[in-house]
Amino acid sequence: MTSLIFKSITKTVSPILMIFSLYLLLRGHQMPGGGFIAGLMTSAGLVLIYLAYGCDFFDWHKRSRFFYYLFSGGLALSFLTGLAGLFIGGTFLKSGVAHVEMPFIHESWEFASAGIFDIGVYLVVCGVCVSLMTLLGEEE
Amino acid sequence: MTHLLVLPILIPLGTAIVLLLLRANPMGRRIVIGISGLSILVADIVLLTSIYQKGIHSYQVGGWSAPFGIVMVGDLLSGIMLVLASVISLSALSYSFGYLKKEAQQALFHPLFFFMWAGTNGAFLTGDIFNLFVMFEVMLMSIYALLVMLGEKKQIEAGFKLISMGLFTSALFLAAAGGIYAFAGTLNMADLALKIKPHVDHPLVSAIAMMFIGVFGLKAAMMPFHFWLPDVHSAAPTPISAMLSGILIKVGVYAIIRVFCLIFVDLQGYFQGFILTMACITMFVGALGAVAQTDIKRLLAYSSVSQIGYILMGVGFFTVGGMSAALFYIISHGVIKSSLFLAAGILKKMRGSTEMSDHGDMINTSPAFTTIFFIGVISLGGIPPSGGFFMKFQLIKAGLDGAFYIPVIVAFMVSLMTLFYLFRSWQKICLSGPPQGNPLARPSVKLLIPVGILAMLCLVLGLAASPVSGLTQAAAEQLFSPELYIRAVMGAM
Amino acid sequence: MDIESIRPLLVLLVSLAGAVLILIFRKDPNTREGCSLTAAVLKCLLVVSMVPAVLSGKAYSYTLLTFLPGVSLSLRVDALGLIFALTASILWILNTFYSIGYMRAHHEPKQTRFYTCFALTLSATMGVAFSANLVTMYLFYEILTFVTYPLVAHNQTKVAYGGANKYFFYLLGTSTAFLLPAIILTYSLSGNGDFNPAGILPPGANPLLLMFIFFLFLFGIGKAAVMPVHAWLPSAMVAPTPVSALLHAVAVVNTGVFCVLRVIFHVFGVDLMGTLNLGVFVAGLASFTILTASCIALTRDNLKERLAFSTISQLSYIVLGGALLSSSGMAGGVLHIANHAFAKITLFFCAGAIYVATDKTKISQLDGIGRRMPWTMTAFSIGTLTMIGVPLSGGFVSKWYLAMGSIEAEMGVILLVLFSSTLLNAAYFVPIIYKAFFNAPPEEEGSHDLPHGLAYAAAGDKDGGGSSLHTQEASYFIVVPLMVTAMISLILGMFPDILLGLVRQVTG
Amino acid sequence: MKLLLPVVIGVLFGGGTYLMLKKNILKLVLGLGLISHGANVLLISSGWIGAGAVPILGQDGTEGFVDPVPQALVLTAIVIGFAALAFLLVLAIRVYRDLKTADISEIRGQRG
Repeated sequence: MTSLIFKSITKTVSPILMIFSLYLLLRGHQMPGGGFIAGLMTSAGLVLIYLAYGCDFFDWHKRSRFFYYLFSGGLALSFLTGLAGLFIGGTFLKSGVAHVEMPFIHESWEFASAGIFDIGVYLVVCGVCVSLMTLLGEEE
Repeated sequence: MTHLLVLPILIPLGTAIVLLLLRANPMGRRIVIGISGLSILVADIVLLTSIYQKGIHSYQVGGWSAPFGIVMVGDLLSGIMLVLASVISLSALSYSFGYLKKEAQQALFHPLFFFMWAGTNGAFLTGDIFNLFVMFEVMLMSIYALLVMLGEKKQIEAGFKLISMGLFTSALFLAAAGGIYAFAGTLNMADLALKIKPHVDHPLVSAIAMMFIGVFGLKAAMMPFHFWLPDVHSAAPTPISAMLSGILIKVGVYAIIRVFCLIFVDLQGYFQGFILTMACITMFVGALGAVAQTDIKRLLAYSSVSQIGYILMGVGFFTVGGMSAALFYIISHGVIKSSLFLAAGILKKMRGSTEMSDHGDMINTSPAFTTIFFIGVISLGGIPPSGGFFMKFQLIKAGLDGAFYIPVIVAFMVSLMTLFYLFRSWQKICLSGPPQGNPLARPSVKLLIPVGILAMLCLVLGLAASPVSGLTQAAAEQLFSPELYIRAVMGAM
Repeated sequence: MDIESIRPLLVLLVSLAGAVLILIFRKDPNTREGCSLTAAVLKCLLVVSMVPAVLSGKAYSYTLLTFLPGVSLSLRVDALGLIFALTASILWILNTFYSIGYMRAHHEPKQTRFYTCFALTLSATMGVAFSANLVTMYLFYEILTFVTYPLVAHNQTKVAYGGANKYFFYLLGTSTAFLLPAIILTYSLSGNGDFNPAGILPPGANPLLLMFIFFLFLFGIGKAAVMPVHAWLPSAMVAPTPVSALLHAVAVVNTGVFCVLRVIFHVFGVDLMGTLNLGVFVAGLASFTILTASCIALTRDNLKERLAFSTISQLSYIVLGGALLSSSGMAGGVLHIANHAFAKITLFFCAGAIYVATDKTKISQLDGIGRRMPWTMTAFSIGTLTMIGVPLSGGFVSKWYLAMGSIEAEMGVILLVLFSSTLLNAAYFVPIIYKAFFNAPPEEEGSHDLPHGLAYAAAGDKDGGGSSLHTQEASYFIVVPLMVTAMISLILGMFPDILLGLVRQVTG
Repeated sequence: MKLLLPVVIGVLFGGGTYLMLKKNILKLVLGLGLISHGANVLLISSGWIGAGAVPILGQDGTEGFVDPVPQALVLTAIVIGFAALAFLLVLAIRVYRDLKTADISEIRGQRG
């Protein structure tokens, strides 16, 4: 698999995948997309790198703790967002929306607490996928 | 609007996340587990009393009103199951500190345990078919991980069996949910009850009901689907075995009760014969399997299959008395069986095996263990003054009152077999001469205390049968007037 | 008529507290046995203190707690229960003395467990005696099985466990498979289970169902050892003698027949029994048991086994008394509970004494034993007199009433059964006495001047009993109780009025 | 077009069952995967009303959209199925490594 072609393609494709995944994450509130799909997309990019360069490239084994906390932190973020609804005066998972006038571009952007929730999901998916990959790839 | 209803889900969920983050801090984890474990128990009890006093509670998650949003409903049945779950979970948790020696194991075990707890509580509280599916999966996913956590060969194999079974059930569940959504256009159980009522003669409705029996029967290990249970329950780490037999198979029974007392109320008579037949076969086959076992954990697992048959029998009577008896049975069996499993775990810790022939002479090694095990045995055997006597007494009486003579006769035959295999195992483990090999070490007090507390609870259930059966009676009456439930959910529209 | 009083509960608690104290003082045997005796005496006094009120037709009652609606743990002391309780509590004192002698002479291990279970057994027995409803009775009935199990398996050998397991599974199996359904059916039919002289089952119910319930009761109460379910009794003989005495005279079998009488008198009621014609069935079954068990007893050479079959046969007298459904017959049955208990405990005490002093268990070895152990064998003879039913002994009185009862009930055949069983009883007991007093001791034993057997030596050293070289009695702890029980047995025969007052309360 | 979804569902379930009956452990996993996808499609089909538009806010009217609920549900179901399948794969590899065989009948060696 680690042919030159594959490596070169990976070099080009994986950054695009990452950026696309961010796009998916941010548009997720109103349009198709969201944390889960974005997380999978990011993971797909990471898988490509993994397949092309092996796990030494990012030194994933040594960073397993990082991914563990990525996963736990994402979970905590989503949970806290849900919990916030409870304290703001609604119910659990109650979403809040704020419209903020952006400086310089003079547009009103919509920020929803669901977005933070999505970021949490994104982190969880990334963490899980990478952990899974290292776990499965360990044997070779 | 009270948030009490979501606390039994939120506290364990939050705890699990905190425990994940506290991986490197064992002391902190212990404190968190202690505090939140107790607070879940308190929340459950407060919720139960509140339901008892004020009637059915409902809660719209995210503020979307029923039938569009996710709705949580707490009636007496859910309340009882929640309290039972927290009692058993707390004992299993405290037991796990003595059972899992390595810190790394505990760091993995406890978050997963709380996830499982959250899933279980969620399944009891949800008022929506699809959410039930999600909560089931949260619970099952944690069980998968917990089951294979220690990495023993037996556990991996059992895990493979369980996950294959689980995936298949999920697909079936989804298909059933899809079917019912296509038919009624809603997944909210209260709404479904209203929408299905006029079309109860439609063949699709019975087909879907049958699918639900299959799905929940698989989870509850009802007869043709019992094959996975003995492997899984005997292979799991002991605190998880206790949870599995004590509370998690009852989630399946709970779902059957919920579905048939709410959505398919008018199909009760239609399915009664089927459920009763299956219940009889389940208890008989389970007991037959248990008689043949030489391994104490497998014996207890088969016994769980058989006891599920008893519970289903009580449900299958579809009378208030039968339902009340079944609920009482769920409670006492949960307490008894988890205490027995935890006791079996002590044996495993002592000699590294659960084969009965590897043990013996416990009466001289540890009279405390012998007594605790004995209490479990007489309770499950249905001998007074334990709670087990009253669970059988009420069940049989309900059967006789409803003139279901054949199930009652089967129940009696099976209860004789139950007594036989339980006492035989007790005698082999506690009374027979000392086993070959190393002299027995005394079981650690850390493990004995939670088991002892559960054993005491078995006796308390017998002496305090009156308030408990009053509660189950009230719960059963509530179940047989589904309009209360529907009003509590839909009234908030 | 009922007096709300905590006294019945106290009776139960005294022996329970005794058991706890015995456990606490397990390190100091003398204090431990002191606790046992104190509890026994206290309990006996408490039971006796209830006699006057019950004689005047009142009953003590106490409800401890309610399990389910209509199912409560409640105690009620009526005449029938009181007779049983009196017998058991008096015998406990004597049996405790005897156990002290026996257990110490034998250097038995695990004596604390023994005394604890003994005390618990008495609590359970009192519970059965004073139970006010079926569930309470069932509860204490099962507890009795559990707490006697360690006693029967006391030796902890394979044989002991074998016997104990048979004992256990018979009693537990019958009670779970038959007694429990009977009780639940009764509750299901009548809505409650409180004992009532008029019967609690509705007379209008399906007669076949009622008969079915009755037979469930009869065979479910395995402790009464009616013939198909008698096999546990001989196999429980593996236990030490004080335990056998407990099983046969104080607690277990008496509980069985007591429960049968309860069911006949207070669950079905005499009228319902009569309309269902159940009396005839039961009388037939009891007669069969009486004769068959006596015949089997003839063939046994082991003294304790012969006594065990004798018990089976004697118990059926009591069941027979209940089944006759006539007031004299019932009186005979109830009287025989006490008479049989005192006589049978004497016989078992004697068997134990012989074993302690000479290590002999077989009847064929008993030649001339009466000369070496005159007191013991005299008491033994008195015991057999009651078993046979010779006038002036207690057995005569109960047999007299039974005979009267069978005439009242117009069942003349029963008379024949009574006569032939008397002959059979004589046939298996008289040879023992003959051997003991009139046969010469075997040669080798006669030539020995020194005490025979280690057990005797131990007993002599430790307790200073049996000081004479010619008479080799066991220690005073053993001989005195057996003399006392023999005396009581005689007194009951000579002055039956002592119990008849209570018995009349039962039969109305 | 109306026939397409039932056919797809049928093929997925049928193929899944066929694979599950094979002895190879990996085929069992794949079969389970197919079946769970079949169930997902079944769920989707319960809300399918012909050629409806994407149910997204911002358009006018409420006519002509497909039912959004099954789509939300199926998303959840996919996530769950994904996780369970991943777990099963990990276990399958573990089983393979422990037993040195991919034959299912070898795993069932336990007393049943």
